[in-house]
Amino acid sequence: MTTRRVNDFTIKIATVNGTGSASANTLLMKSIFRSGVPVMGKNFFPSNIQGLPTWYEIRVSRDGHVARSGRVDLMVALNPETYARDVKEVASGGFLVYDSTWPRPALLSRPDITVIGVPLAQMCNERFSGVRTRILMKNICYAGVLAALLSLDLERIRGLLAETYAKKPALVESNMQAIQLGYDYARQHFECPLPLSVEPMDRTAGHIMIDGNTAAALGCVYAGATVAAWYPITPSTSLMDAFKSFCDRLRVDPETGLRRFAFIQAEDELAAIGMVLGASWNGARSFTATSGPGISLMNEFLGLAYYAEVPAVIFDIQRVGPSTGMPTRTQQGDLMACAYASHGDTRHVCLYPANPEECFYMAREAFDLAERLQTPVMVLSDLDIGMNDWMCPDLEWDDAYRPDRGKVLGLEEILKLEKFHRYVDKDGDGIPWRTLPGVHPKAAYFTRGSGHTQFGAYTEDSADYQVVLDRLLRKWDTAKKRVPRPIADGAGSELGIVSLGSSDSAIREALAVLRGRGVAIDYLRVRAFPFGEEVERFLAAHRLSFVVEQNRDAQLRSLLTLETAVEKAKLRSLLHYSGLPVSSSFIVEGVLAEIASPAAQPQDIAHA
Amino acid sequence: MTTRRVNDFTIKIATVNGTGSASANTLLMKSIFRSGVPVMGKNFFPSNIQGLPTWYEIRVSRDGHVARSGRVDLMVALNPETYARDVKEVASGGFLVYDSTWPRPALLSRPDITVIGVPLAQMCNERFSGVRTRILMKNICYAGVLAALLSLDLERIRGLLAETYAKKPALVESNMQAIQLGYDYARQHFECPLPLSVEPMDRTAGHIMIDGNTAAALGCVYAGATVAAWYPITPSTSLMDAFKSFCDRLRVDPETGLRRFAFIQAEDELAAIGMVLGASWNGARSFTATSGPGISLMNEFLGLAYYAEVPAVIFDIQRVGPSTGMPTRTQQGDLMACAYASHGDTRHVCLYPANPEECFYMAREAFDLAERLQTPVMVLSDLDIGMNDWMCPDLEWDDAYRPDRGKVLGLEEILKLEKFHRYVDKDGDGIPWRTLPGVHPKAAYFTRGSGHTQFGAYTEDSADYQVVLDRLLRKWDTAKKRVPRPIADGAGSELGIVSLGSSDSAIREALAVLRGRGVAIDYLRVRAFPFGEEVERFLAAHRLSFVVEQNRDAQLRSLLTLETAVEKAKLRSLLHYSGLPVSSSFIVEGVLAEIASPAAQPQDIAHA
Amino acid sequence: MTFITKPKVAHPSLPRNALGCTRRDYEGALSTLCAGCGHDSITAAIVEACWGLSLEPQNLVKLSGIGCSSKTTAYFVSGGHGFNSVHGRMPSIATGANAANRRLSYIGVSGDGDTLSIGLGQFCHAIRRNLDMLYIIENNGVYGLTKGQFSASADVGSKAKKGETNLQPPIDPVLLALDLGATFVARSFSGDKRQLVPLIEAGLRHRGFALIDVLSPCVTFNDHEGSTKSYAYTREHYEPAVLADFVPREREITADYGAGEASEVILHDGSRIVLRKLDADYDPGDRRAAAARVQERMSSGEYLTGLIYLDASGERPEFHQVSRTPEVPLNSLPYEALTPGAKALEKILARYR
Amino acid sequence: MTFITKPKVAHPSLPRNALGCTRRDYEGALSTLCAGCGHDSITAAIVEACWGLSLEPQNLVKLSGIGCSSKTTAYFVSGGHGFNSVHGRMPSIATGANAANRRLSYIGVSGDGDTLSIGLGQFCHAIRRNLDMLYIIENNGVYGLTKGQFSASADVGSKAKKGETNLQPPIDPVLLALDLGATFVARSFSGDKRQLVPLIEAGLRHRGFALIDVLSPCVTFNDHEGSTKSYAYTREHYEPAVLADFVPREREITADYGAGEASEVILHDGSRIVLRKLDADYDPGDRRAAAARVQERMSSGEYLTGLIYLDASGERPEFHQVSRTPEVPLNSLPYEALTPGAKALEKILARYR
Ligand SMILES: Cc1ncc(C[n+]2csc(CCOP(=O)(O)OP(=O)(O)O)c2C)c(N)n1
Ligand SMILES: Cc1ncc(C[n+]2csc(CCOP(=O)(O)OP(=O)(O)O)c2C)c(N)n1
Ligand code: SF4
Ligand code: SF4
Ligand SMILES: [Mg+2]
Ligand SMILES: [Mg+2]
Repeated sequence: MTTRRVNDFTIKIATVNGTGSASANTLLMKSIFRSGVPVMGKNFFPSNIQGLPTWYEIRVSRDGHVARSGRVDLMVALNPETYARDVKEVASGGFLVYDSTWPRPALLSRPDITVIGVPLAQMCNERFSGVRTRILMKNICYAGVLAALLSLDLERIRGLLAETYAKKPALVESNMQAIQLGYDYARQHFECPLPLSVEPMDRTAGHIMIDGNTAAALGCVYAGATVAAWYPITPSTSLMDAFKSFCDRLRVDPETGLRRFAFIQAEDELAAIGMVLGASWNGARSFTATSGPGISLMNEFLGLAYYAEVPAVIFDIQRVGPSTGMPTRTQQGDLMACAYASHGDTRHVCLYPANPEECFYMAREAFDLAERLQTPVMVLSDLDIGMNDWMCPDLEWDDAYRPDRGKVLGLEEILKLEKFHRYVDKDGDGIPWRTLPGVHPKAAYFTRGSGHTQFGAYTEDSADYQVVLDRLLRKWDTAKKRVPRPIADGAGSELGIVSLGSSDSAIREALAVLRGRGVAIDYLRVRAFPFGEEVERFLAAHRLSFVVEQNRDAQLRSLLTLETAVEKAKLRSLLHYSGLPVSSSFIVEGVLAEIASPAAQPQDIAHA
Repeated sequence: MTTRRVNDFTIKIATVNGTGSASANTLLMKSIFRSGVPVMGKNFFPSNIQGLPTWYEIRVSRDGHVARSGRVDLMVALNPETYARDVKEVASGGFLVYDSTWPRPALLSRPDITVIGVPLAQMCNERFSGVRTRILMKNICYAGVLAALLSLDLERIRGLLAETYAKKPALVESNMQAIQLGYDYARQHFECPLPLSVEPMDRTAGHIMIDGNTAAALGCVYAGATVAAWYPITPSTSLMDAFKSFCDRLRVDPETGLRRFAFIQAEDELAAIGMVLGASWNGARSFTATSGPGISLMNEFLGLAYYAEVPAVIFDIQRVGPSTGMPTRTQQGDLMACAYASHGDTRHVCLYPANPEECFYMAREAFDLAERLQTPVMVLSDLDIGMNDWMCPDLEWDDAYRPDRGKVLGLEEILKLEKFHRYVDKDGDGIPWRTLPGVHPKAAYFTRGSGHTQFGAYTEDSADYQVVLDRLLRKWDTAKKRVPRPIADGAGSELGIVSLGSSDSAIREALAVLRGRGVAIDYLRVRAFPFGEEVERFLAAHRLSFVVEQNRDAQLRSLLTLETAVEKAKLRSLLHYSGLPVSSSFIVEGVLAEIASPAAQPQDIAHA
Repeated sequence: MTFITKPKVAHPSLPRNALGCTRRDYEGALSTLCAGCGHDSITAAIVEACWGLSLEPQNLVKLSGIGCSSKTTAYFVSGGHGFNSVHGRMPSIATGANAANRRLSYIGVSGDGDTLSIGLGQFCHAIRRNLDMLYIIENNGVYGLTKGQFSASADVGSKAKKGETNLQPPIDPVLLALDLGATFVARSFSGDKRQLVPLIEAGLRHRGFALIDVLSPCVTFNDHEGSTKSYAYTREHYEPAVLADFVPREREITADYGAGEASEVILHDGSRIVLRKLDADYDPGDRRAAAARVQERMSSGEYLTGLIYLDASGERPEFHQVSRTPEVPLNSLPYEALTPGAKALEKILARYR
Repeated sequence: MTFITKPKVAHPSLPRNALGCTRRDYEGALSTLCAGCGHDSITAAIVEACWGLSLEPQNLVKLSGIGCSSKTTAYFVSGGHGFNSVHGRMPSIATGANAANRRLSYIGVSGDGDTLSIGLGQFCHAIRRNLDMLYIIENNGVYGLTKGQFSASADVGSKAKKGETNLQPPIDPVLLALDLGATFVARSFSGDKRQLVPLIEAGLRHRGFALIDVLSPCVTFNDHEGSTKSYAYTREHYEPAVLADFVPREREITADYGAGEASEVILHDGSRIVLRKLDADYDPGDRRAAAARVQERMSSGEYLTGLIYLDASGERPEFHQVSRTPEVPLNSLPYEALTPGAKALEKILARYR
């Protein structure tokens, strides 16, 4: 028999994309959220438009753990094509719901789980007419089944539907009918609720459920970005869509219909980054969003921006590489590609948000830094953060915020100057002053990616060239002090975990588990490249640090190795690169395996 | 008074480009070479077509040192625009030749050097007519002056001219007239030869003077490359030009005029690498040549080639970055950009030739490796190697050589197979078997940069994806054993120098100097990435290794840090990134400064 | 995407071509496109054409970029090698592949996004090189795979699913190809197999660059009212100008054509294209007139279809003629024909002494 | 390349424009191009035009890619900001810059390599967007800076300095621009300042994308006999079709035109272009006819020059009209006009609960 797991279990729903199950899944997830229970939803969808396997994982966690748990307690197996693997995945003692309209003997192969058959298709075919409607209804009907099995509040579900279909009330009714159908069937045929169930709490107040791309887009709106240029690519597209729709709502003059933003669908990524550079150079806050292939295509322009010192903000919503890879799976595989993008001696400021909340704040930060440092700033999110709904504390905004436009000379300052020199290090921080076109002829300068003196003139002279190149390193040192600081947790253990980005939630859960089992271990989450003082100190203070990241080649470990003083032997990699978000159990097991092994001595393994 | 320096001095000639001095310089350099004296010529030219300062350095070295010495013994200052700096550069006790047609009091500011005025323009204006002819003749006339001052053999010079202008004998005469003019004037007015002079030796037999791009092109011809696709960019253009002209001579059917090669000027670098991949995939040996900006543009395709396992050979003739940088200056600045090109987890085989001789052999090696390993192979030469004339041992060819086409299944093997699977690791070395289009339907497979199983099918499944990604790491391990081994010099010291590519000649001279001064120091020249066993051993065996390279960011040191077990503290950087080839004195001084300093302890300085 | 491989059991009664193959032998993996997608009809037409030509499957090389359209190369002729490259850069892969082996047939399948946005430069330059390949654009006016953004072929005034109206003029691949000197330019509609199949056959046999722009509605993102690339609109505003029947060398012309109704063009391999002009005025051999007519129809919202322009004269050299490469494919030349040998090296070095 | 900065001491007798500036005030750094390079003449024409328009130097933004031609932005109007970007990608820089500040004048200078090879895609898309800028191609048929390779505008049969003959048809930017809907299309010759200067003036004032393709001989690599882009050839095969006089709003039309000889077009800012057609038949307001004429002349080896096509109707919206951005440049909007503020955030968040 299964133990009761109130507010602490994982549901996985296996369907086919393009058939309407997405709304049912969101409905379930949100109704749990609204009952005050922490929840997370992760969507594993195929890179096509219709007809292929797709999964949705809902983790209900009274303790607020929003990473993948690594186990499935209740499987809703609605896709015959994936039955075999779906059945396998259910944890012993777990449950499986399937459409019993057709007999599925294969599903009965697991005596250790409880199989629940509901004739979804049959019920819907009887109740509804029209092929399309029947399919759609079947795919909402299971929400009713789960509502009964997990004891979700039907009224809350109706409320959510009413919000979604505010403009199409008829849809609310038909959907509710389907849900009721499932609900009633389940209650009539099975003991409800299951040992897995949801009981209202109040742990979601002051929180929202939002995806990282939406949050980042909102951050761009609030940062005052006006020129957005991009080329569509999964999983970055929704960031741009969200920016546009926020601006359509918030930045259009109601009287004139004029838009206080420019939104440009470029012909490709080379053009997109070119547009961002042109706009930033000309004094607008400008950004683009892309994914790995786009970063590769932007390499040449990124080098120009670094060397000619043009601000720019680039969101890289990472997906699985190399090459086209798996466009709808997640990875942290572009760390090196972004940090050192382009030929020659280049290096770029990178920010690493861990969740949608940080996407929001770091978007703003990225613009401030880019203008402050006059260099491209890349925000490395990923598909998991960007496209999944995460529970976050409410986003906050201080109306006192004003954009930091960095060292831009205004007309009055220009008039006072005898002569303007673009690349001179007046302030000793490696950051020169810039001017904008259209202000005054005296302030005009010539921007070029070819060799230039500190005065902005073309040069092929070694010394002149080096003056600029060396100053760029001083600017880099300044950057170290300006970028977001890392976040540390725990104190004084000799073991540490170092990580970044979306691995955070899994790590925080793993820490709880490990500490629960008596493993004293600290945690540092790096939030930006270059690394600063605190990263150095953490690494120095720990005998052994596990570097947890989601790629094959230990890219964060590489950056730490190169850009801090740490001895390599003190870094141990835990690498997860399956394309699914890392789970807490992966980390727990990885750490335990290492410290349990007789060779618990640090050793150099680049690819664990 | 100057000491006599027979066959051991450096001449520098300052002129303006597009005025014909290039032929005079080559003439001088070659006539020294033909008198059996080791010599090197380095051209420092501007990135324009006509009218800007240009310098040519000729180092005469009886000991065979072909790096820049770092000193100038005789300056031929013919460009008024650069007089000021040219005068400064002459070593104390040295000489300066200038055109005394006009008074140049500024040139007389150095009492410690001997200034030699020759009225070049005046003499040529008197003797020749026509503006263009006069300029050209003035710029050959100084060759005669130098011939007298250094005691070069006039007959040898005439012989060289006769070879150059075999088809235009009139030019031989007019040029000789100008040379004689200078020669006679010098002998009449100055004591000839100077304490600097050339005396015939026999140290150049069995050697040629060739630039690296020509040698690389020849290597491609001999390797059997048939499809060359490129987009013009300095300093890679001459490689492609040479390939074409060799093929025009050696690969055209005299009867039909048909060409056994395809030479495609692509519309840009993205297209060039695409063409190379298409051709290689289809079974032709194919290559491209480019420089930094081209590498940046090729990033996306390089990732595809890595992941889809398509052979390709790419020559990167490095120039000064970042961005457009200084197109006519040299650097080793693309080491990181090439090693890890493209987003996601990628890594590429790189070869590092040190001189034209190696360009030749490594070109061949690159094709063999690319097909053997089914992956792009990048040959990182640079402007110094590629465009300057180097003295090299005669290139040798073994007619027994046959291209190693790697694991390509032929028709008979295919017929025997039950089924063909593209990405299965049959042999345990990480290298799968491939087939070519047009052979048999059973052997057809689908090449893609998206996620694929080892059987070549599309996948979004974690396990299937990882099987392939993990095998690629096994292939990487195989590559370590297959790439050219490093070259080690010296044994048993506790100090070492590690370097690569064109820094070699300067280092070898520096070693001689250092050892002469009692500094015991070993040397390892890395010739390929990934690094193998021997690199590991060298690093492990030395207490401190100086990493000498020509870039700002210590890119070789970074690669060594990441890809070997060496402790970072054991690596000390000596970085030269002025755009001029590193000189031996830079290295000598760098090493001496370090070992003399009280803090001779290794410390971690990323940017010395 | 090939989660499932189609079973290939040929029913004995299925018709067989000269190689003894049934249509089944020219199929590929199961399509994963949306039900009703125009692209699937084009796939079917390609299968039909390859079968009809009795092409040896291994002699077909299938090339594509990225997009729903570009995926389709996996769905036909599984016996031919496929190269699904990166977005917009298929023409360069095709150029290299063709340079290496001129004996195979090259078919490139691309989308309007893949060709006219990110890939515009490579597309134009492949035409300029007169690369010997058949290039099919599966043109739906949107980016299908990334969920419905306008592509550069979207017409002014056409509405996105989300309601946005396009205000930028379309780039028309047919006009572009005419301007750039393409030697075979056609347009068709995924729903018109009778027109499309012979065009594909002829395009595969044409020596030089053959473009077929196929209007191919995207049922998911661009098949609504107001879209000029919808099934409804396309069916109505579709004006066939010149119908083409393709007759391989091996076959006789069997159809009966009325007097003056049809003219015949002989391709370099002896195959024939029988042209039937629906409008006596139209001359598919006159590049400028063709362009003018296309523009004229376009300005009244019509798509001129059929074999719009053909230059079978062979006067414009194709890529290998320009390169003067031998008939034997470069990838088959023995090494002995490529290496100058050790002796020659001696001579070469003499110049560098 | 600016090793040397030109001394700018204006002689008191030099003529001054409405701003009180002499031509000197519109000059830039000393050119480092080859003596006699066509590009330098174009630079001079730009200086003349900017002076003639009394442009405030700081209101001119100069954009370019890479090449000898692209270097020239450093050689005029040193009081305006310049952005010498990367090879072939200037149009995207221009698009972003223009998006940020619509009030400035944008002049892009490019080469035939920069525009028609590596930059072809961006060039076409800038036209499609009807970006408000003047785009000058300094067209010499070769890659000057990399020493004389053929560019995509080299004519069939033209010979390289090394003797190689080009066999590929040229890509003609004028035809391309006409096809893609450009609203101002002109061609001229670097040696014809009288024709060129008013074209530049008009192009700068035109709202939308103005293209001037200027034949500009490369004396070093492509000025020999047999080159269709040489001074000799260009001078001879140069057919002015429509001469344009440009008259800024602030000025009266002073020249006397014979009856029926000239027609006038009023630009959006009130300036006028007086068109003098050398051939009564020619209609520079008819896009298709213009294209036909260009092609016709081209096939007999002639370059049609002058203002080949002009759409001053303003019917085709330029980039900002499509984007519906306000008159106030985006880069000047105060932050208060951009941030929704803390209160609005509360409401937004409500949707995510
Ligand atoms: C470099 C790069 N940028 C963007 C993408 C994302 N992407 C995939 S397909 C596509 C557009 C496809 O449109 P189209 O070619 O018209 O094909 P369709 O899906 O409409 O058939 C885009 C933008 C990508 N794969 N690679
Ligand atoms: C990415 C890149 N590829 C190649 C080059 C080398 N390059 C510099 S200028 C040029 C061609 C210039 O030709 P064009 O635009 O016609 O200008 P011109 O010199 O003839 O005026 C090339 C290929 C480069 N700078 N960047
Ligand atoms: S999204 Fe459109 S183009 Fe893509 S498969 Fe579906 S119908 Fe076809
Ligand atoms: S090479 Fe040609 S284009 Fe370049 S500056 Fe000289 S003449 Fe002009
Ligand atoms: Mg499309
Ligand atoms: Mg040019």
